Amino acid sequence: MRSLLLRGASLALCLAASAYQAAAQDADTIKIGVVAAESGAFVSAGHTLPAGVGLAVKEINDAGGVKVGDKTYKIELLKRDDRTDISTAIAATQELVRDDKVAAIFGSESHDFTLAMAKITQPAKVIHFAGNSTLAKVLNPQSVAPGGEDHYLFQSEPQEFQRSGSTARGVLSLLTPLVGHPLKKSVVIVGNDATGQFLTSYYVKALKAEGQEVPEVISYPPDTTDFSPFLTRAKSLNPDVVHFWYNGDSTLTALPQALELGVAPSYFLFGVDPGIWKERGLTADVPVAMSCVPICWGESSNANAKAYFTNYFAAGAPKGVTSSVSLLYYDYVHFLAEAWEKAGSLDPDATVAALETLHHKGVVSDDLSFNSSHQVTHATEVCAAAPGGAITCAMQQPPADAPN
Amino acid sequence: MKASHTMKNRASPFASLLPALLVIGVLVLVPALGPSNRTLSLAISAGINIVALYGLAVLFGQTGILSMGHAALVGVGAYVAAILARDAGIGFWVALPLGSLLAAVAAAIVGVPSLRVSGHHFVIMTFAFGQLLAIVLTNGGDFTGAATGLDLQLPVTWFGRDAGELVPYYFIVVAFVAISAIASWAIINSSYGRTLRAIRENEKLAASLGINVGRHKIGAFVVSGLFAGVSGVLLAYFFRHISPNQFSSFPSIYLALMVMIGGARLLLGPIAGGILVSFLPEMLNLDPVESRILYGVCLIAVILLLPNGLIAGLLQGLQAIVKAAFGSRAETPAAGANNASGARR
Amino acid sequence: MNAILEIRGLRKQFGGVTALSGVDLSIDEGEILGVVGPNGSGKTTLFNVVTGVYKPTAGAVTWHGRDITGLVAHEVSGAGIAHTFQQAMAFPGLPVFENVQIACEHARKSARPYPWTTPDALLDFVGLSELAHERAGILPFGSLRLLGIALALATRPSLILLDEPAAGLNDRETQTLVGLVKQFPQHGISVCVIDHDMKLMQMLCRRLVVLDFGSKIADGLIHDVLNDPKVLEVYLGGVL
Amino acid sequence: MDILIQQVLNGLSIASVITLIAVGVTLIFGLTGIINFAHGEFLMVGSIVTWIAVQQGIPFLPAMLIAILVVAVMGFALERGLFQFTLTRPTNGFIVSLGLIIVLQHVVILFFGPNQKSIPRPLSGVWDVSGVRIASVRVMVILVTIAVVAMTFVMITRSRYGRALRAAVEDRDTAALMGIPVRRYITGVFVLGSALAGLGGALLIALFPVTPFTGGTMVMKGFAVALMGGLGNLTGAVVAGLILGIVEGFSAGYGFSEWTDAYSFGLMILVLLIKPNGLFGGTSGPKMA
Repeated sequence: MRSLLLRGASLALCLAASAYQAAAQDADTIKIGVVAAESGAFVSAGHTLPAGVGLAVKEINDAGGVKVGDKTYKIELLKRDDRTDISTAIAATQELVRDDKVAAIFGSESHDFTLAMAKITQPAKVIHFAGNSTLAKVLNPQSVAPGGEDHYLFQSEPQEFQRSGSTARGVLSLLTPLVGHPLKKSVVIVGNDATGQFLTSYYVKALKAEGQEVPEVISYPPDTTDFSPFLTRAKSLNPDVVHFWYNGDSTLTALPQALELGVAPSYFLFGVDPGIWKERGLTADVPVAMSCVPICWGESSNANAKAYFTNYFAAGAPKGVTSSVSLLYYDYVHFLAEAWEKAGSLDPDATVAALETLHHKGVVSDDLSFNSSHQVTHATEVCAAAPGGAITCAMQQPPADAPN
Repeated sequence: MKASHTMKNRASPFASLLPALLVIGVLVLVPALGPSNRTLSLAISAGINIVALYGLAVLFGQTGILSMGHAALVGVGAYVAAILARDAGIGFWVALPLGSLLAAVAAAIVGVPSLRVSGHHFVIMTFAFGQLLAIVLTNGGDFTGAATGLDLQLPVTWFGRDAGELVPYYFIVVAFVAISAIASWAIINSSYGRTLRAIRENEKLAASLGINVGRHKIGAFVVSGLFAGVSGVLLAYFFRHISPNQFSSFPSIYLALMVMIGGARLLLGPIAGGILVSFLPEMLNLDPVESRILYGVCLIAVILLLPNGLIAGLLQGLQAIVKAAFGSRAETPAAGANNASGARR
Repeated sequence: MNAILEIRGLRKQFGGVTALSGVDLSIDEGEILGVVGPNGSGKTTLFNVVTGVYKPTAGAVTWHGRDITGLVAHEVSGAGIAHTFQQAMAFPGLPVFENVQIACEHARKSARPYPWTTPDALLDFVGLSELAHERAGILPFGSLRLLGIALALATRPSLILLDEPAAGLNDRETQTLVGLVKQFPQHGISVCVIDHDMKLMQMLCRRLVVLDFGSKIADGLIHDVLNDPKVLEVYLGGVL
Repeated sequence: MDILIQQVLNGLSIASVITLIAVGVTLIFGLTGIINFAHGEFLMVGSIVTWIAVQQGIPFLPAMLIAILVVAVMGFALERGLFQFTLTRPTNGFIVSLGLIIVLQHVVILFFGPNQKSIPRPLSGVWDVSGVRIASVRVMVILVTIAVVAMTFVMITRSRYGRALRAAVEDRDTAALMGIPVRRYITGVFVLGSALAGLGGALLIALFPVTPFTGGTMVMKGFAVALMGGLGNLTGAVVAGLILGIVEGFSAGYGFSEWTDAYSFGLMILVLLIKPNGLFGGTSGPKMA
């Protein structure tokens, strides 16, 4: 049973050989990299990044490539698996930035990996797109200004007050007619991790701005499976709406338990796609609202969403709760290509200037643009499933400015 | 098979230091061989782990106490470095001793229960300590940066010159690996080391010979904390962003895995374990999921083929491995196989 | 002869069971005292209380006039009272030389000159020099017993307690052991042998204490004690 | 008032899932001396097998039996193939189980994808007793757990096989001398523990959706309960499971919810400090050093 291969492998390792990296330099290709969890615990969120970016790169190359100045370049995509391990994410970023000399990096799916990666990409003037809402903690007009420490960093998710504002408005406007009476009291149930803490601080403000009374935010340990005690606690506050944030898997674990316990007359599931709702044949005897990051693949009022997701799933990506996260990266590959064409050069500073001024027609919205903190602004899609049936979706425009 | 000795017969103790210095000499040459930045970055991460592993080797290898909370001690070092940098502007070189000391204090606190609770019950208790620390950091509000964690802006300088880049930082880490190896060699060959081994081998007899077992156990934890604290500061200044889940249960379990697979009782064990677990995945570049499967299989293969760990396996020499029939393995009375002998087939 | 170790009214209870019910005992300097009694007589409990393994329920233990009642194991050793174990313990994974080296490194500072201060001297004394580099775990039983003696001596005691030292030894090994123990008093080490092997006691001890059901039933010269009717009754059929 | 009763019921339901895992762990860990950290992944495989069977249209009960069988056979193969070589050095068994965690998780991802899997609830009825909601599926889980634990308890303590087993744990050599086929018993208990994991997996996916990584987090609580109760001690596992379930239920329900896990880990440290060998005292398990 003992194969020599294994014994040879284990002995070879002991000599601690260092791997040589021969980077084939090719004249007319631009290299871009994507770092994401393709294995390990975050694979369910991570696999969507290479899938989304890969699709965009294929489309650009099939359409002949990117015309920059007088030359046309093909894009070469380098995929790196961070194995849900920060050391590997950092090593992959060093490799892409220093060995492969990529022009841009997309990733990663977890906020602390991204922040560590930014410490490598920014000094090296590598344009870095990431869909973590918590980037807002480091992005501000000063830090993204030329010479600032995050001049080349872009957050491909809307500013949290905008997303929360439009989501809160969308949820309440869709649920009220279905519930039949005005909704006055909301309870938020959220996973106690970085994203959960960050999002709820804005979402609660947004709910209050919509006139909701929010007696409590119940946060649970991220790997919880049995939600019944948290849900019973929520029930004791007899809310009109229970809002589940933010991890789709946890939310879909909690919902059946909430329905059993009869916690509230209506629910909102952040990060759950109607596609999953239908695929799993989920039903509820009360109205349930859903919103997707950034738009839904199962049911959408957005015209180009259907075409995108058909291609996306056709390319082999599994249908999952997080499939729509791919759009936080797909649109911005095209956006970047357009910026290169407008800037007429691959120079990082010229490209950033173009990115800061362009209004790109993407799948998520016809008018994608970055604000003065390098954060994108676009509407959010909220859907609602009436008891036992029809799902209606609507795009919600973000509020103009942050609630106090 | 003749038993291999961890200690050469009456040869001077330096004999056991030589191979470690040789390996560290090779590690110093690595940057000159023109490795890719990816390899260099992984080597730095491995080096940072190895420093912590030397602490765990003192605790588990010498004193026989396994801890599943060692990464939490590394976390204490890392957070001390980040908080000192943020609130007091204290830089890398001053943060090192402070981080190390505070991690040692935390280690002593984790060690106190070891006087009452032992074996697996204690392992699960250290696991619980690791989880508790992660929860405290997550709910620590602005002071600990809550779940988002802390950034670390201060540069690393070496006599005024920036040492934060990959190659200079690699040398700093290798220097600390060397210091750790020499320090733990000194411990192993000192009367302190012998006292720890006495406790590992037979606590009751050790006490009857005048050894204050309780005090020395806490001492072993403090020493392991010192190493872990240094590793934490090195980590914080390399990752530049730290968050609670980098120091909770699975990182601790992985540290235990590394020290065991390398060989916890041998000077080269931590280096071998750290390098193997970090670079084994690099050797398997198939599809990500398939390479993880092969990685798991390799871990199992290595520990089943080399039951005393990598280094002891190498020490026994290649022929021994080929010759030993797979089925009826001759009981190798090498260091460590002292518990109840398993039932024969 | 002045007593160096005095035990007054020593009681030890485990829940309802009384293992020792008020034992008085003293060991004089330079003496080899024997303590005998059938199994369950409280010998081992007495041994464990003096060596700091158990805390006594009542009574006092004084050592050179100092009250050492309730000291823990390593403090007792530090005070100068060493002991061997019934099941001949060693540090199995470590070489024999290192076993003794560890004990030497924890020897107490004693003003008096001491004959065995290095591992080599001790190994020569007990005759284990050529096994110095073997792992202690693979030593035959007899050698383990001798190693136990070497470890106890290494701590530079002035009193050594031997718990069934000859158990499991053949006659030749027992003779060797007796030869070693007889030399202890000349080096200022008093001895207390705890066993139920009367033959061994006759070879070693001048004075004998007999325990039965946790109390002392005889204490005197070995010749007188062996003819004491109470002792005979306890050892009815015992080989004299 | 109904909220309080509801929280007690919730605590019972959490307790039953944790106890089922803990019984498997305490059997294997306590009575065979094999440190199998991959017990959580055995559970996950049980869930996935149930999910596959239900996808093929097989009703829940037969699907559960298939899951028990498959995981039991897997346990047998892994014990024969891997764990038997680590009996003399249990810490190597720990490393083998770490390797197994990665292998089992990623084999499932390879064939069935990383996403969450769920099955329609086998029993969907929910009784409403004056405001207190009792889900029939949770009652089923509690009842099955009680039945299984009782059956295992009888087998371990009353039967000849059980007594011989506990002797084997105390001292393998002496047990072997007394003619107890120690080797076969260790395999037997490992397979029994695996079967329990298969059953636990089936019940788990009946309650909650499962991902390839659900096993990992569940098993740590199982280890905690097994050790709190006393290794190899079934009563201990049940009582400690109940305590942890109730504490978790009430801390989540009434305490500071974000500190829920802190309460259960804090409780465990406390119990072990007071009773170093667990509440009911068990074997000290395989030697670690």
